[in-house]
Amino acid sequence: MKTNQINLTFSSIPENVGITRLLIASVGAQLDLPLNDIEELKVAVSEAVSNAIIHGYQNNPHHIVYLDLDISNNTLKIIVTDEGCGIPNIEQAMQPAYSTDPERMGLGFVFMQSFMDELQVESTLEVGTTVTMIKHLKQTPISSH
Amino acid sequence: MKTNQINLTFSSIPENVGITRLLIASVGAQLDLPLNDIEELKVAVSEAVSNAIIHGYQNNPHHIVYLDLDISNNTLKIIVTDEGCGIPNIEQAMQPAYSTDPERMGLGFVFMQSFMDELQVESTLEVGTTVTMIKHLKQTPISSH
Amino acid sequence: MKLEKKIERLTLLLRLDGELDMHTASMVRQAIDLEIEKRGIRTVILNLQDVQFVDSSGLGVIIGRYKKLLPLGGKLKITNVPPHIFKIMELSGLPKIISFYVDEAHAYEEGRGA
Amino acid sequence: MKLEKKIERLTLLLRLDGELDMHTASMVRQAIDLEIEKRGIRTVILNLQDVQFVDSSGLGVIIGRYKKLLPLGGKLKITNVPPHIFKIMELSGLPKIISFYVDEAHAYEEGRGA
Ligand SMILES: Nc1ncnc2c1ncn2[C@@H]1O[C@H](COP(=O)(O)OP(=O)(O)O)[C@@H](O)[C@H]1O
Ligand SMILES: Nc1ncnc2c1ncn2[C@@H]1O[C@H](COP(=O)(O)OP(=O)(O)O)[C@@H](O)[C@H]1O
Repeated sequence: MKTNQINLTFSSIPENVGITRLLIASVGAQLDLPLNDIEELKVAVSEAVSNAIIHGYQNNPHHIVYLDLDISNNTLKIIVTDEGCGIPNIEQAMQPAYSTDPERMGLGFVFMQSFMDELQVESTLEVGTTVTMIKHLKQTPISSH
Repeated sequence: MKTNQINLTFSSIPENVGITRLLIASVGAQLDLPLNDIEELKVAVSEAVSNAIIHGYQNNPHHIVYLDLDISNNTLKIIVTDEGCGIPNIEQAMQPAYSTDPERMGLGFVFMQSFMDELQVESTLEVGTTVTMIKHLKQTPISSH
Repeated sequence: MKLEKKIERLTLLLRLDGELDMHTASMVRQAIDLEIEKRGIRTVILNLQDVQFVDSSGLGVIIGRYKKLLPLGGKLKITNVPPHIFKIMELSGLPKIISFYVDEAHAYEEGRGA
Repeated sequence: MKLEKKIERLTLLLRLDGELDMHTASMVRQAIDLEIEKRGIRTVILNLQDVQFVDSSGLGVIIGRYKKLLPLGGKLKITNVPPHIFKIMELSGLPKIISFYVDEAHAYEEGRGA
């Protein structure tokens, strides 16, 4: 399998969330993933990036979000980083239906967990949050296209 | 007009050229540009990125290409950078039909020039090349969507 | 995201076209809340036929409208859900509390005769 | 990029579907050159109806095949070009040297009766 590395950094505006989905969808297509897997990757990325903007940066559009995609050793690694407020209690934050925003559902981490093979969250108050998601890719025979 | 900043860095593999077009197309859509303008932006970006991979890195897939998009003051600025071999004679390189590769047409810079409002090339041998392209955006009334 | 609105007495029909995420969810929320508050709309029918994507922000705006209508004696109905959108809705438990209909006609029908 | 090939005597018809850039151009080059060298193909008809994008790398592979066929007494023909693709071809001067046809039938026709 080919290795590939793609890093996107972007202003923390809601309009850019759609761009991150486009990016992961075309990487998924490069990897010849089934459509259903691509849909799931789009949701996982959308959740992590939305959290960075909504929670990490409290909807302030003047910050930067980082999306790193790394394909190597039959693994797709997706890392979403913000330099925002951080999460005081990660375990609590990851509970289904837990949200600090009464208008939200608390399902972001649930979806990331369901759609990815591995999920890891690191966070430091006032420094920021890094969400690492891994999808194991099936070993594929080298194809000519 | 909203300001937005998007930076993409990616492995110098041919598969990634399509991703840069997707990115500029969705930025063009964000800016409500006409379809024809979006098509032209796609060509300009495709040329600059292909040059970085083909000429700058001589098709070596183990390097990194940088694409920076900057929207502010009614201007879309596109910067493509490689840390490759550099261009010995920029003026000559930009001549229509000039190419150092007999299989190629020497039209990359012609297309960038035709489709963008400004084109600037900076290059240092053994250090790399930076192509800066600018498109002036029409002043638009603030829209609600 | 494109929105197509139809109002008939106290029923708002909204056809959504596009991706329902944190960006577009706020457009949809504003559009519905305006009709509830200004026109006294009590039944909202959401046709999701042309929705290509939904995430938890999108589901949140749907549940939120449901919760807003409930104390007003109102109702939220969903029609024409594409299969891959329904899948993520199921994960969220949404189909347990909100009524789904195959098409707009069936959504209008129910409750009208009662 | 999807390629659909049809071979009839010394004519290769190739229907391209996708984006013709530096990545896919090399696939197209290989596909055509193989037929020229292995099967002695002398007329290549490219149907571009489903090509959504072309840049100078894509144009390069077309001109390259034209130049390869010329000394062999062969011919390259292009059919069904979408308008926005034709626009960039015009900028490159390609229509001055390569023959365009509205559809495959017309491309087959010309030269056959002659
Ligand atoms: N990047 C982040 N920065 C700060 N807090 C976060 C971040 N991501 C998640 N959180 C916290 O974790 C909680 C749960 O997140 P999630 O499961 O995605 O649900 P929701 O986004 O609906 O609140 C959020 O309500 C928020 O308090
Ligand atoms: N990023 C780059 N690094 C090194 N050389 C470059 C770069 N971009 C362009 N060049 C040089 O400029 C020439 C002309 O470029 P261009 O007009 O795009 O035509 P083409 O790509 O068809 O050769 C190339 O043949 C190459 O020698």
